[in-house]
Amino acid sequence: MTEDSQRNFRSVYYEKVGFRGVEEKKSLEILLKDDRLDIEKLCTFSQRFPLPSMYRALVWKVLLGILPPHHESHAQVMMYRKEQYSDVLHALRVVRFVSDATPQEPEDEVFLAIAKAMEEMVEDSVDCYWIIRCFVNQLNSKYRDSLPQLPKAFEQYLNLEDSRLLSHLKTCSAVSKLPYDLWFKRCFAGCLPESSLQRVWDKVVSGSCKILVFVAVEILLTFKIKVMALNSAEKITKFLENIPQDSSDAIVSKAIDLWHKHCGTPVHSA
Amino acid sequence: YLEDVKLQARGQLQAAESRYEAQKRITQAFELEILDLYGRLEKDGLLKKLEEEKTEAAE
Amino acid sequence: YLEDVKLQARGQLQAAESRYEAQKRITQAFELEILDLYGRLEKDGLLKKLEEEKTEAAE
Repeated sequence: MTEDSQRNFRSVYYEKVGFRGVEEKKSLEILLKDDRLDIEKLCTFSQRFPLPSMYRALVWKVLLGILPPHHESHAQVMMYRKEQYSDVLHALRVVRFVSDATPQEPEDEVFLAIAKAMEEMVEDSVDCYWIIRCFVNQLNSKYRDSLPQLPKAFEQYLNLEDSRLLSHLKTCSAVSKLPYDLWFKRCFAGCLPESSLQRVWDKVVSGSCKILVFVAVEILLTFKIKVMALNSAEKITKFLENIPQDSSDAIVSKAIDLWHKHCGTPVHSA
Repeated sequence: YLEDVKLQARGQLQAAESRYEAQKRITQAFELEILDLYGRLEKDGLLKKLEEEKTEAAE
Repeated sequence: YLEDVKLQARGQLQAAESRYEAQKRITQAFELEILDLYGRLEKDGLLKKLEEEKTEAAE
Protein backbone atom coordinates (compact mmCIF):
# COMPACT_ATOMS: atom_id res chain seq x y z
CA MET A 1 0.00 0.00 0.00
CA THR A 2 1.21 3.49 -0.70
CA GLU A 3 1.28 5.93 2.15
CA ASP A 4 -1.67 7.76 0.69
CA SER A 5 -3.95 4.78 0.30
CA GLN A 6 -2.93 3.60 3.75
CA ARG A 7 -4.05 6.90 5.20
CA ASN A 8 -7.31 6.70 3.30
CA PHE A 9 -7.88 3.18 4.45
CA ARG A 10 -7.26 4.22 8.03
CA SER A 11 -9.59 7.20 7.91
CA VAL A 12 -12.36 5.09 6.40
CA TYR A 13 -11.76 2.43 9.02
CA TYR A 14 -11.76 4.87 11.92
CA GLU A 15 -14.89 6.59 10.73
CA LYS A 16 -16.66 3.27 10.43
CA VAL A 17 -15.59 2.04 13.83
CA GLY A 18 -15.94 5.44 15.42
CA PHE A 19 -12.63 5.90 17.26
CA ARG A 20 -11.83 9.16 15.57
CA GLY A 21 -15.40 10.17 16.15
CA VAL A 22 -15.20 10.23 19.96
CA GLU A 23 -13.21 13.45 20.27
CA GLU A 24 -15.20 15.10 17.49
CA LYS A 25 -18.47 14.14 19.10
CA LYS A 26 -17.33 15.73 22.37
CA SER A 27 -16.40 18.99 20.70
CA LEU A 28 -19.70 19.07 18.83
CA GLU A 29 -21.54 18.50 22.08
CA ILE A 30 -19.76 21.49 23.58
CA LEU A 31 -20.82 23.60 20.58
CA LEU A 32 -24.39 22.40 20.91
CA LYS A 33 -24.48 23.34 24.59
CA ASP A 34 -24.07 27.03 23.76
CA ASP A 35 -27.10 28.99 24.84
CA ARG A 36 -27.14 30.69 21.50
CA LEU A 37 -25.75 28.35 18.85
CA ASP A 38 -22.81 29.68 16.89
CA ILE A 39 -23.86 28.96 13.30
CA GLU A 40 -20.44 29.78 11.93
CA LYS A 41 -18.71 27.33 14.23
CA LEU A 42 -21.26 24.65 13.46
CA CYS A 43 -20.64 25.21 9.75
CA THR A 44 -16.89 24.90 10.21
CA PHE A 45 -17.35 21.74 12.25
CA SER A 46 -19.55 20.15 9.58
CA GLN A 47 -17.12 21.12 6.86
CA ARG A 48 -14.25 19.48 8.71
CA PHE A 49 -15.72 16.40 10.33
CA PRO A 50 -18.47 13.91 9.66
CA LEU A 51 -21.49 14.63 11.86
CA PRO A 52 -22.36 11.92 14.38
CA SER A 53 -25.68 10.47 13.19
CA MET A 54 -27.47 11.25 16.45
CA TYR A 55 -26.87 14.99 15.96
CA ARG A 56 -27.17 15.18 12.18
CA ALA A 57 -30.85 16.17 12.00
CA LEU A 58 -30.43 18.82 14.71
CA VAL A 59 -27.35 20.38 13.10
CA TRP A 60 -28.93 20.34 9.64
CA LYS A 61 -32.07 22.00 10.99
CA VAL A 62 -30.02 24.76 12.60
CA LEU A 63 -27.80 25.28 9.56
CA LEU A 64 -30.77 25.33 7.17
CA GLY A 65 -32.56 27.89 9.35
CA ILE A 66 -35.38 25.56 10.30
CA LEU A 67 -34.44 26.07 13.95
CA PRO A 68 -33.19 29.43 15.23
CA PRO A 69 -29.88 29.71 17.09
CA HIS A 70 -31.58 30.18 20.45
CA HIS A 71 -32.22 26.99 22.36
CA GLU A 72 -34.99 28.65 24.31
CA SER A 73 -37.07 29.10 21.14
CA HIS A 74 -36.59 25.61 19.74
CA ALA A 75 -39.71 24.07 21.24
CA GLN A 76 -41.99 26.87 20.13
CA VAL A 77 -40.51 27.21 16.65
CA MET A 78 -40.68 23.46 16.15
CA MET A 79 -44.34 23.61 17.15
CA TYR A 80 -44.96 26.17 14.38
CA ARG A 81 -43.02 24.02 11.91
CA LYS A 82 -44.97 20.94 12.87
CA GLU A 83 -48.30 22.69 12.50
CA GLN A 84 -47.35 24.08 9.13
CA TYR A 85 -46.42 20.58 8.02
CA SER A 86 -49.75 19.12 9.14
CA ASP A 87 -51.67 22.02 7.60
CA VAL A 88 -50.07 21.39 4.22
CA LEU A 89 -50.46 17.63 4.43
CA HIS A 90 -54.12 17.96 5.38
CA ALA A 91 -54.76 20.45 2.57
CA LEU A 92 -53.21 18.12 0.01
CA ARG A 93 -55.51 15.36 1.17
CA VAL A 94 -58.57 17.62 0.95
CA VAL A 95 -57.95 18.56 -2.68
CA ARG A 96 -57.02 14.96 -3.44
CA PHE A 97 -53.81 16.30 -4.90
CA VAL A 98 -51.86 13.13 -4.40
CA SER A 99 -52.93 11.10 -7.39
CA ASP A 100 -51.29 9.27 -10.28
CA ALA A 101 -52.64 11.88 -12.65
CA THR A 102 -50.47 14.61 -11.14
CA PRO A 103 -48.21 15.63 -14.03
CA GLN A 104 -44.46 15.47 -13.45
CA GLU A 105 -42.01 18.10 -14.56
CA PRO A 106 -38.25 17.49 -14.87
CA GLU A 107 -37.66 19.68 -11.78
CA ASP A 108 -40.02 17.40 -9.90
CA GLU A 109 -37.74 14.50 -10.69
CA VAL A 110 -34.79 16.22 -9.06
CA PHE A 111 -36.97 17.09 -6.08
CA LEU A 112 -38.36 13.57 -5.81
CA ALA A 113 -34.92 11.94 -6.03
CA ILE A 114 -33.61 14.19 -3.26
CA ALA A 115 -36.74 13.65 -1.18
CA LYS A 116 -36.49 9.90 -1.54
CA ALA A 117 -32.89 9.86 -0.37
CA MET A 118 -33.67 12.25 2.48
CA GLU A 119 -36.45 9.98 3.70
CA GLU A 120 -33.81 7.32 4.26
CA MET A 121 -31.62 9.72 6.21
CA VAL A 122 -34.10 11.57 8.41
CA GLU A 123 -36.46 9.51 10.48
CA ASP A 124 -38.98 12.06 11.77
CA SER A 125 -41.43 13.04 9.02
CA VAL A 126 -41.79 16.67 10.12
CA ASP A 127 -38.00 17.10 10.18
CA CYS A 128 -37.77 15.33 6.86
CA TYR A 129 -40.34 17.61 5.19
CA TRP A 130 -38.55 20.73 6.36
CA ILE A 131 -35.06 19.52 5.58
CA ILE A 132 -36.05 18.48 2.04
CA ARG A 133 -37.73 21.84 1.51
CA CYS A 134 -34.81 23.89 2.73
CA PHE A 135 -32.16 21.70 1.11
CA VAL A 136 -33.77 22.03 -2.32
CA ASN A 137 -34.36 25.70 -1.68
CA GLN A 138 -30.67 26.14 -0.95
CA LEU A 139 -29.79 24.46 -4.26
CA ASN A 140 -32.11 26.84 -6.09
CA SER A 141 -30.98 30.00 -4.35
CA LYS A 142 -27.58 29.97 -2.71
CA TYR A 143 -26.04 27.51 -5.17
CA ARG A 144 -27.98 28.60 -8.22
CA ASP A 145 -25.01 30.27 -9.86
CA SER A 146 -22.32 27.86 -8.74
CA LEU A 147 -23.98 24.54 -9.65
CA PRO A 148 -23.71 25.16 -13.42
CA GLN A 149 -19.96 25.81 -12.97
CA LEU A 150 -19.33 22.38 -11.47
CA PRO A 151 -18.89 20.38 -14.72
CA LYS A 152 -16.04 22.70 -15.66
CA ALA A 153 -14.45 22.40 -12.23
CA PHE A 154 -14.83 18.62 -12.50
CA GLU A 155 -12.86 18.60 -15.74
CA GLN A 156 -10.19 20.80 -14.19
CA TYR A 157 -9.65 18.64 -11.09
CA LEU A 158 -9.84 15.38 -13.00
CA ASN A 159 -7.11 16.74 -15.23
CA LEU A 160 -4.96 17.50 -12.15
CA GLU A 161 -5.56 14.07 -10.61
CA ASP A 162 -5.42 11.89 -13.71
CA SER A 163 -4.98 13.58 -17.06
CA ARG A 164 -4.88 10.24 -18.89
CA LEU A 165 -8.37 9.44 -17.69
CA LEU A 166 -9.63 12.81 -18.87
CA SER A 167 -7.98 12.30 -22.28
CA HIS A 168 -9.75 8.98 -22.58
CA LEU A 169 -13.09 10.64 -21.83
CA LYS A 170 -12.30 13.30 -24.41
CA THR A 171 -11.35 10.71 -27.03
CA CYS A 172 -14.72 9.06 -26.49
CA SER A 173 -16.47 12.47 -26.63
CA ALA A 174 -17.88 11.55 -23.23
CA VAL A 175 -17.00 14.74 -21.33
CA SER A 176 -20.17 16.62 -22.25
CA LYS A 177 -22.35 13.53 -21.80
CA LEU A 178 -21.40 12.58 -18.25
CA PRO A 179 -24.33 12.28 -15.78
CA TYR A 180 -23.97 15.87 -14.56
CA ASP A 181 -27.64 16.15 -13.63
CA LEU A 182 -27.39 13.11 -11.39
CA TRP A 183 -24.18 14.43 -9.85
CA PHE A 184 -24.76 18.14 -9.49
CA LYS A 185 -28.54 18.71 -9.66
CA ARG A 186 -29.55 15.67 -7.65
CA CYS A 187 -26.40 15.81 -5.54
CA PHE A 188 -25.86 12.05 -6.10
CA ALA A 189 -29.30 11.11 -4.78
CA GLY A 190 -30.03 7.71 -6.28
CA CYS A 191 -26.37 7.29 -7.19
CA LEU A 192 -24.77 6.63 -3.81
CA PRO A 193 -26.39 4.76 -0.91
CA GLU A 194 -27.80 7.13 1.72
CA SER A 195 -25.43 5.99 4.46
CA SER A 196 -22.47 7.36 2.49
CA LEU A 197 -24.36 10.16 0.81
CA GLN A 198 -25.28 11.85 4.07
CA ARG A 199 -21.60 12.55 4.74
CA VAL A 200 -21.47 14.42 1.42
CA TRP A 201 -24.66 16.30 2.18
CA ASP A 202 -23.16 17.37 5.55
CA LYS A 203 -20.84 19.51 3.42
CA VAL A 204 -23.56 20.71 1.08
CA VAL A 205 -25.81 21.72 3.98
CA SER A 206 -22.99 23.54 5.74
CA GLY A 207 -22.10 25.63 2.73
CA SER A 208 -20.05 23.84 0.09
CA CYS A 209 -21.43 22.47 -3.14
CA LYS A 210 -17.89 22.06 -4.46
CA ILE A 211 -17.56 18.78 -2.57
CA LEU A 212 -19.82 17.32 -5.30
CA VAL A 213 -17.03 17.83 -7.84
CA PHE A 214 -14.61 15.77 -5.78
CA VAL A 215 -17.10 12.96 -5.29
CA ALA A 216 -17.44 12.81 -9.08
CA VAL A 217 -13.66 12.85 -9.51
CA GLU A 218 -13.23 10.05 -6.96
CA ILE A 219 -15.89 7.96 -8.69
CA LEU A 220 -13.90 8.25 -11.89
CA LEU A 221 -10.61 7.45 -10.13
CA THR A 222 -12.12 4.49 -8.29
CA PHE A 223 -13.53 2.93 -11.45
CA LYS A 224 -10.66 4.02 -13.67
CA ILE A 225 -9.89 0.53 -15.01
CA LYS A 226 -13.51 -0.08 -15.88
CA VAL A 227 -13.96 3.33 -17.51
CA MET A 228 -10.73 3.05 -19.49
CA ALA A 229 -12.00 -0.25 -20.89
CA LEU A 230 -15.22 1.32 -22.17
CA ASN A 231 -14.89 3.05 -25.51
CA SER A 232 -18.14 4.87 -26.12
CA ALA A 233 -19.67 7.86 -24.40
CA GLU A 234 -22.95 6.01 -24.07
CA LYS A 235 -21.41 3.03 -22.28
CA ILE A 236 -19.39 5.25 -19.95
CA THR A 237 -22.41 7.33 -18.99
CA LYS A 238 -24.52 4.25 -18.47
CA PHE A 239 -21.89 2.72 -16.24
CA LEU A 240 -21.47 5.90 -14.20
CA GLU A 241 -25.20 6.18 -13.67
CA ASN A 242 -25.25 2.73 -12.09
CA ILE A 243 -21.97 2.36 -10.24
CA PRO A 244 -21.49 -0.56 -7.83
CA GLN A 245 -22.49 0.48 -4.31
CA ASP A 246 -20.00 -1.45 -2.21
CA SER A 247 -17.13 1.02 -2.47
CA SER A 248 -19.20 4.16 -1.86
CA ASP A 249 -18.00 4.68 1.74
CA ALA A 250 -14.41 4.74 0.55
CA ILE A 251 -15.30 6.98 -2.38
CA VAL A 252 -16.86 9.56 -0.07
CA SER A 253 -13.95 9.49 2.41
CA LYS A 254 -11.44 9.92 -0.39
CA ALA A 255 -13.52 12.65 -1.97
CA ILE A 256 -13.56 14.59 1.30
CA ASP A 257 -9.79 14.20 1.64
CA LEU A 258 -9.32 15.35 -1.93
CA TRP A 259 -11.60 18.32 -1.37
CA HIS A 260 -9.63 19.32 1.75
CA LYS A 261 -6.40 18.90 -0.21
CA HIS A 262 -7.46 21.21 -3.02
CA CYS A 263 -9.66 23.69 -1.20
CA GLY A 264 -8.06 23.67 2.23
CA THR A 265 -9.43 22.53 5.54
CA PRO A 266 -11.57 25.12 7.26
CA VAL A 267 -10.39 25.94 10.77
CA HIS A 268 -12.28 27.07 13.82
CA SER A 269 -12.17 30.79 14.18
CA ALA A 270 -11.31 31.31 17.85
CA TYR B 1 -27.67 41.47 25.00
CA LEU B 2 -30.45 43.60 23.60
CA GLU B 3 -29.46 42.52 20.09
CA ASP B 4 -29.68 38.96 21.27
CA VAL B 5 -33.22 39.40 22.51
CA LYS B 6 -34.19 41.02 19.22
CA LEU B 7 -32.57 38.20 17.27
CA GLN B 8 -34.40 35.60 19.28
CA ALA B 9 -37.71 37.38 18.76
CA ARG B 10 -37.07 37.56 15.04
CA GLY B 11 -36.44 33.82 14.88
CA GLN B 12 -39.76 33.06 16.52
CA LEU B 13 -41.63 35.61 14.46
CA GLN B 14 -40.26 34.21 11.20
CA ALA B 15 -41.53 30.72 12.00
CA ALA B 16 -44.94 32.11 12.97
CA GLU B 17 -45.11 34.18 9.77
CA SER B 18 -44.14 31.24 7.64
CA ARG B 19 -46.93 29.18 9.18
CA TYR B 20 -49.36 32.00 8.39
CA GLU B 21 -48.12 32.37 4.81
CA ALA B 22 -48.52 28.63 4.23
CA GLN B 23 -52.08 28.81 5.54
CA LYS B 24 -52.75 31.71 3.19
CA ARG B 25 -51.50 29.74 0.20
CA ILE B 26 -53.72 26.85 1.24
CA THR B 27 -56.74 29.17 1.31
CA GLN B 28 -55.90 30.36 -2.19
CA ALA B 29 -55.49 26.82 -3.46
CA PHE B 30 -58.83 25.86 -1.93
CA GLU B 31 -60.45 28.83 -3.58
CA LEU B 32 -59.23 27.72 -6.99
CA GLU B 33 -60.43 24.19 -6.29
CA ILE B 34 -63.89 25.49 -5.40
CA LEU B 35 -64.11 27.48 -8.62
CA ASP B 36 -62.99 24.45 -10.57
CA LEU B 37 -65.55 22.20 -8.88
CA TYR B 38 -68.36 24.68 -9.57
CA GLY B 39 -67.28 24.75 -13.21
CA ARG B 40 -67.45 20.98 -13.37
CA LEU B 41 -70.87 20.88 -11.71
CA GLU B 42 -72.21 23.43 -14.17
CA LYS B 43 -70.86 21.49 -17.12
CA ASP B 44 -72.44 18.33 -15.77
CA GLY B 45 -75.73 20.15 -15.32
CA LEU B 46 -75.65 21.51 -18.85
CA LEU B 47 -74.82 18.10 -20.30
CA LYS B 48 -77.70 16.56 -18.40
CA LYS B 49 -80.09 19.20 -19.67
CA LEU B 50 -78.93 18.68 -23.26
CA GLU B 51 -79.41 14.94 -22.96
CA GLU B 52 -82.87 15.40 -21.49
CA GLU B 53 -83.81 17.64 -24.39
CA LYS B 54 -82.49 15.03 -26.82
CA THR B 55 -84.55 12.24 -25.25
CA GLU B 56 -87.62 14.44 -25.16
CA ALA B 57 -87.19 15.29 -28.83
CA ALA B 58 -86.79 11.62 -29.69
CA GLU B 59 -89.98 10.63 -27.94
CA TYR C 1 -35.95 49.42 27.74
CA LEU C 2 -35.24 45.68 27.51
CA GLU C 3 -38.68 44.98 28.91
CA ASP C 4 -40.04 47.24 26.21
CA VAL C 5 -38.37 45.24 23.45
CA LYS C 6 -39.62 41.98 24.93
CA LEU C 7 -43.14 43.35 25.19
CA GLN C 8 -43.05 44.53 21.61
CA ALA C 9 -41.80 41.15 20.43
CA ARG C 10 -44.58 39.38 22.27
CA GLY C 11 -47.11 41.72 20.70
CA GLN C 12 -45.83 41.00 17.20
CA LEU C 13 -45.87 37.27 17.83
CA GLN C 14 -49.43 37.42 19.10
CA ALA C 15 -50.50 39.39 16.03
CA ALA C 16 -48.96 36.75 13.76
CA GLU C 17 -50.69 34.02 15.75
CA SER C 18 -54.11 35.60 15.48
CA ARG C 19 -53.68 36.25 11.75
CA TYR C 20 -52.89 32.58 11.37
CA GLU C 21 -55.94 31.54 13.35
CA ALA C 22 -58.20 33.78 11.26
CA GLN C 23 -56.75 32.41 8.05
CA LYS C 24 -57.21 28.88 9.31
CA ARG C 25 -60.91 29.48 9.97
CA ILE C 26 -61.31 30.64 6.37
CA THR C 27 -59.52 27.52 5.15
CA GLN C 28 -61.81 25.34 7.23
CA ALA C 29 -64.90 26.98 5.78
CA PHE C 30 -63.54 26.45 2.26
CA GLU C 31 -62.78 22.86 3.13
CA LEU C 32 -66.41 22.19 4.03
CA GLU C 33 -67.46 23.77 0.75
CA ILE C 34 -65.05 21.55 -1.19
CA LEU C 35 -66.25 18.40 0.52
CA ASP C 36 -69.84 19.38 -0.23
CA LEU C 37 -69.07 20.01 -3.90
CA TYR C 38 -67.23 16.71 -4.16
CA GLY C 39 -70.29 15.03 -2.72
CA ARG C 40 -72.57 16.69 -5.26
CA LEU C 41 -70.28 15.81 -8.15
CA GLU C 42 -70.11 12.22 -7.02
CA LYS C 43 -73.90 12.01 -6.70
CA ASP C 44 -74.24 13.47 -10.21
CA GLY C 45 -71.73 10.94 -11.48
CA LEU C 46 -73.63 8.09 -9.84
CA LEU C 47 -76.96 9.30 -11.18
CA LYS C 48 -75.52 9.57 -14.67
CA LYS C 49 -74.16 6.06 -14.41
CA LEU C 50 -77.55 4.74 -13.24
CA GLU C 51 -79.34 6.48 -16.11
CA GLU C 52 -76.86 5.11 -18.61
CA GLU C 53 -77.42 1.64 -17.28
CA LYS C 54 -81.18 2.15 -17.52
CA THR C 55 -81.01 3.30 -21.15
CA GLU C 56 -78.71 0.41 -21.99
CA ALA C 57 -81.15 -2.02 -20.40
CA ALA C 58 -84.04 -0.44 -22.32
CA GLU C 59 -82.32 -0.81 -25.65
